[in-house]
Amino acid sequence: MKHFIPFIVAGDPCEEVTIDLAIALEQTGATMLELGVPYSDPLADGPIIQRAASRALKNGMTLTKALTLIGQMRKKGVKIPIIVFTYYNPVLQLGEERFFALAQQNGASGVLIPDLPFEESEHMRTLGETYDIPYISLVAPTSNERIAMIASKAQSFLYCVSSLGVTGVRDSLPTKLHEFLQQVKSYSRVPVVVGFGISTAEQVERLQHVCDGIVIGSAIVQKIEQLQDELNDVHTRQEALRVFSQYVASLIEPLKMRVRKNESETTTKTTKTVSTGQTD
Amino acid sequence: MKHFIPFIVAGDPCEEVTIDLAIALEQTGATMLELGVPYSDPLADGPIIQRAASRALKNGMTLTKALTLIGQMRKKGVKIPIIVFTYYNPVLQLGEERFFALAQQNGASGVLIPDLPFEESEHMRTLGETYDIPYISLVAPTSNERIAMIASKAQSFLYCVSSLGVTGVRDSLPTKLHEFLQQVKSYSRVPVVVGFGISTAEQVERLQHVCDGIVIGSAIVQKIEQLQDELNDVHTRQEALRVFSQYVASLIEPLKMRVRKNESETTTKTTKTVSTGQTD
Amino acid sequence: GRFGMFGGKFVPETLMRPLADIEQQLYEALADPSFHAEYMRHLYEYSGRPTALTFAKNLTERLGGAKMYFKREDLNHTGAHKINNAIGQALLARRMGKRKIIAETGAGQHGVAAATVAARFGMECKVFMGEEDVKRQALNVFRMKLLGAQVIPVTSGNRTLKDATNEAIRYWVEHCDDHFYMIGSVVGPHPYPMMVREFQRIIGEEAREQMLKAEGKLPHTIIACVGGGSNAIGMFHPFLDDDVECIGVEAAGKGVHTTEHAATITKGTKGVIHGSLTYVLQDEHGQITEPYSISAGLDYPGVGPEHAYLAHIGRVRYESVTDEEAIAALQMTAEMEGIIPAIESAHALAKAFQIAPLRSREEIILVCLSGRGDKDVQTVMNYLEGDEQE
Amino acid sequence: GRFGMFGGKFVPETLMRPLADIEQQLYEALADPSFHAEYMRHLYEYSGRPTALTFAKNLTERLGGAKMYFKREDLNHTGAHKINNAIGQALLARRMGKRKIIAETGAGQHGVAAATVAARFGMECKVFMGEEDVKRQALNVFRMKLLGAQVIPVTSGNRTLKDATNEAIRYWVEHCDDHFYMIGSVVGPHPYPMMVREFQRIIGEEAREQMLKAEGKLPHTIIACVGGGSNAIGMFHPFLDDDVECIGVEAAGKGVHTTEHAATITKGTKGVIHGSLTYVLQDEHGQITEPYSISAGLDYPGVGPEHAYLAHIGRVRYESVTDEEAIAALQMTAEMEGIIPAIESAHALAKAFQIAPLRSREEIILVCLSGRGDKDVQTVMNYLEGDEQE
Repeated sequence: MKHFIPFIVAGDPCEEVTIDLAIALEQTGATMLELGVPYSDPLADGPIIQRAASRALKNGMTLTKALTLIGQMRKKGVKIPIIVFTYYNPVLQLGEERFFALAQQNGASGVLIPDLPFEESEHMRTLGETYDIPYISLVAPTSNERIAMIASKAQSFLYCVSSLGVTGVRDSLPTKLHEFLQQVKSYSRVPVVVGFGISTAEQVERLQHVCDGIVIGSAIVQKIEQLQDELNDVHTRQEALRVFSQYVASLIEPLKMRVRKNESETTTKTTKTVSTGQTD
Repeated sequence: MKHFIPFIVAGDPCEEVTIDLAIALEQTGATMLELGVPYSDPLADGPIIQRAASRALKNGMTLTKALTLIGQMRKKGVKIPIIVFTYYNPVLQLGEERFFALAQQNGASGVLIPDLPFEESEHMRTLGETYDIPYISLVAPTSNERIAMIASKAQSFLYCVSSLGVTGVRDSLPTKLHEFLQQVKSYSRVPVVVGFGISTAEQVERLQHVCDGIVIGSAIVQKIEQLQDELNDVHTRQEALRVFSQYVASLIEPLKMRVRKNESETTTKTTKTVSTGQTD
Repeated sequence: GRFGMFGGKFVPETLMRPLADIEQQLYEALADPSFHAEYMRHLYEYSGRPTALTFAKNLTERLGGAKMYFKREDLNHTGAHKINNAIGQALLARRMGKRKIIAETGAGQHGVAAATVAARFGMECKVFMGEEDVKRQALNVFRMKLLGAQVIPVTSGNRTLKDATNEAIRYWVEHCDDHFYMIGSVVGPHPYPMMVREFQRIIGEEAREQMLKAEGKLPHTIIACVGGGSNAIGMFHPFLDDDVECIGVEAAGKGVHTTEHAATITKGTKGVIHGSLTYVLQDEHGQITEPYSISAGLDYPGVGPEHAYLAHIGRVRYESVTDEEAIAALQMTAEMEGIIPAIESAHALAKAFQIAPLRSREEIILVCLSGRGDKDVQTVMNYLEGDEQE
Repeated sequence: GRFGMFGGKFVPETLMRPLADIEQQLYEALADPSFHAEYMRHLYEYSGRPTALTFAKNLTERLGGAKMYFKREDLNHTGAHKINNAIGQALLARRMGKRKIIAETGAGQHGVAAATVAARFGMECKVFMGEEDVKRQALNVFRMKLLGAQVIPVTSGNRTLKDATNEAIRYWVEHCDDHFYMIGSVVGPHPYPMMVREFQRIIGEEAREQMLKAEGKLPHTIIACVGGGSNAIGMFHPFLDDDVECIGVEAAGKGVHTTEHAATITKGTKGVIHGSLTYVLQDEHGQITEPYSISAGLDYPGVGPEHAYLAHIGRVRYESVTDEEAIAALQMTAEMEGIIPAIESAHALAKAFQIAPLRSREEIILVCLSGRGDKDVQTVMNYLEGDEQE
């Protein structure tokens, strides 16, 4: 450890660039990738990711296309596990089995559905096992006595929501976060990662000691938004990707120091807990 | 007989012209004059007289001034009886006694209050007798069994309202009007005049056989309205008064023929029934 | 047809007989239990009576004095007490065989009530409305048209309520054989002030019963706004023989010391308006002056003759409340009790809020919340945003 | 938390515990006679219940078939059935010690109801409203502000109701420790659909009793409009075990064969919206589509999961009515009965007018007149004058 799990939205700013961003993130030190499927009603997301989803939807992104995009990433050599982050409704329309089949076929490594809590996800979890595509559960600061229940069925890793609220950059994280993470770790048989609101190297530094990985979404998506024109233009894309990687590297500087220290350990743990799901 | 009783509004289009109009009307054959006092809320009047009242009010006309105007008419030689037509509220504010005193002092010959029906007018009728300024009562097509009661207390003459409605020019008069006038005459000890809506020589011709006099208001006031600019301008006033007189003469042509026939009789009856009230 | 020296029938002779007919039929109707039963049935099954009596808990606690109760006439169909009277008069018109209704309206409240009952009772309805008001109240005009009424813009005078009333009377004079004139307040010639009172008494009768049920005693003070004064008379009348203080609240507009107010009893003098002898706002020559209030329903230069009488004999006290005080009371009622009152009713509320803190916690103040404020939201918004109302 | 396969709690994990808390406290409250007594007291003394049952005599005679009765939810305080639920949820929030209310609103009706009860119960209130709706409904926004609520314009998505609801949920996720989310219809995650139904059952319970009193028998057919469907569930539920035909009427907008409608059950497919599995208007990729109806209250791409269930098992029939038919029914009801219904309710009326002539004179159709049309007069005016609504 520790995991660095960046989040980007499929199709933002366009399909081709999403692949380039995945490659850049892997090169910069991502140990896993969360690929968001854009949705019309993303009620767990803050404004930054909402805007990214809007851009992607305008580009015609769909759940099927997003899964295909994973296949393309694999073809382009992306090796790190890729977690599909999608709302439930597109999965329901595609069909749950068909979703897993497509995910498997395209080399997805896990699925995370923010609006499908434990009680509603039994069928998905079963299918996840069947297709060997772990269904990632979330725990939140309000989960309390639910933590044990959720942890007992956790597949691959547990995703801790750092604070009440939706995704987004936050100036500060809750004071009780460490306590919460300790509590989750005490129940969990799988690694515990934390996300929602983590957007600075300082926060990364503080959190790395109490979890097994860190998800960074809005901060990265915001940087993509800032660079979108340059990323879309083939003439400026490489430079923009360099700027992007530099920014990401700066965010995870505290982790990298550890990563270098614990490189072998981390690699081993990752492959153990999350199938890369590559089928090709 | 028959009486021709024109109606004009005090102060329309201005005080000076009102006097000139009175003189012109007397010369044209009026046997009495109804002088309207302008009022803010003339609910017995149609739009033509409402507009005349508005013009007069803008010129600062009041009940007191209107009474003074009668005095001025007398000074200028107007001899025919002048009936003050006023709504009740200005009288109430001036004071009923003071009103009669001023009316007497200025040579008014009678008073007619369209919104003070028989039941509300006892005090005014008594004062009318005291000051020898008859209080003129109205009867309407709806009066029915009230006619006998009103007629029994009538002073000077009875004013028959020709039809349901307010003052104004009407294309036709009710078919039952003759019947109604006959009924009133059967109860009345005093002459019966008819007004409201009479505006053409044809109507005058038809009515003269069934009443003792005819009031013409809106048609005359409308002519004044048409001529107001010329009447207000001293250079064109005389010509405008000539046009006015010509119009009035044409209206009462049918009456004049009778007037010429019965001249002596009419004069006698008028002085008997309506005091000219001249005090100077 | 008199309340002491006030009231009467100051109308053209043409209307004396129609008024006598109405009077006679009204007395017969009021003495006829089946008429009363039908009136009550329509109030209950159509207009939603009885209206609630609401304890204003938050305001009572905030003001720290007397307990305040609101009689919720705002919960009536069409949003105010006006419908009580409109139903009564429509039933009387039907009894008299008249199927054509004439009504006057200022802001449109009585016009809507008249149009409503005309629709419900299958009658024709003509509503006279000043041209200025037609422009300002386009939505209410459309509402009346939806209800099937004909709205007739009045272009005489200042083109507002007073002129609309004059014009309605003029039209009635001409069409009294088959039209029934439905007056919206306790004004006009006898028997209207008495008739409208009888059709609004239900407010006070219900409130009395509800008050006794809720508190086991009568209120110490009853407060209602007074324009023409129909909600106030309806509320006060059933309590006049009791030891209950009654306060009528007139619109002081921009202040009774300015010329822009509608405080007829406070500042007016005896005069005749719309067929009735009462207090009137007028100049020294007896010309009726244009009143002013932010509340269209109180913006009337006369007042019901029975109020003039009750003021004269001292049975009811009449006070006044400015635009500013009324708007503040409206805001306070909205914020503290979740009720947006009509600006008219807010005048009564403002007075209640002034008085409540001076009274003991054992006392009860009953306020007639005569109508809802939905119709006034635009006016309040303009006022608070500093736009001048015309 | 399910109605057959429909319903559930499709929400972020963060909300699972707050939902469980609400569920537990709701069950306790519903089992507590003092809670019910207080709920009823506020309905009666504040909102003016029971609402009337009005026999639509003129329309019945005109259509020549079944007798039509209207349950008059328009007579409630704030003008619609929404207040029943808002009072219930406010009492529950207070019981849970929460003094901050979140609500979403489209045209503003539920927002006004929420702001109203927040004022009455001394609570803070934040109302989320799409920025487009904020512009279109400036008066309702001001009304909410008068009631002391904070209106938060939502700039995400299409800036209308769906997005306002998303944003309200997002805010709730962040503030669930001290805020109570007051949902306005029988939608959202369990226990909301069940809770709102329980707080709207009063409609059907009262109507049932009134119907038996008026006619000595139950109606043969009950008709109510369905957007989220709270008035319909409230009306239907107490009759579901009886041999009574129930018809829910969705908004067909410009026609169910066009893309501009809000006929969720008629044309939608199973999906998840705002935490609940139900019928949803969506594209083949599971993206929720923007619905359309002239009626803001029916302009919702989902429907209460219990309706989805009742449709699925065939207990309730769901049909649809176009803008044009609804407006015609609104006009007819105004002109014939003196009642201007909300455009929402006019959808139910339109269906009733289609059915009544086909039924015998012995049959009874009961229509839920869910709200008054005052709020819609501008829309109807624009529609009839040919101006396109946005």
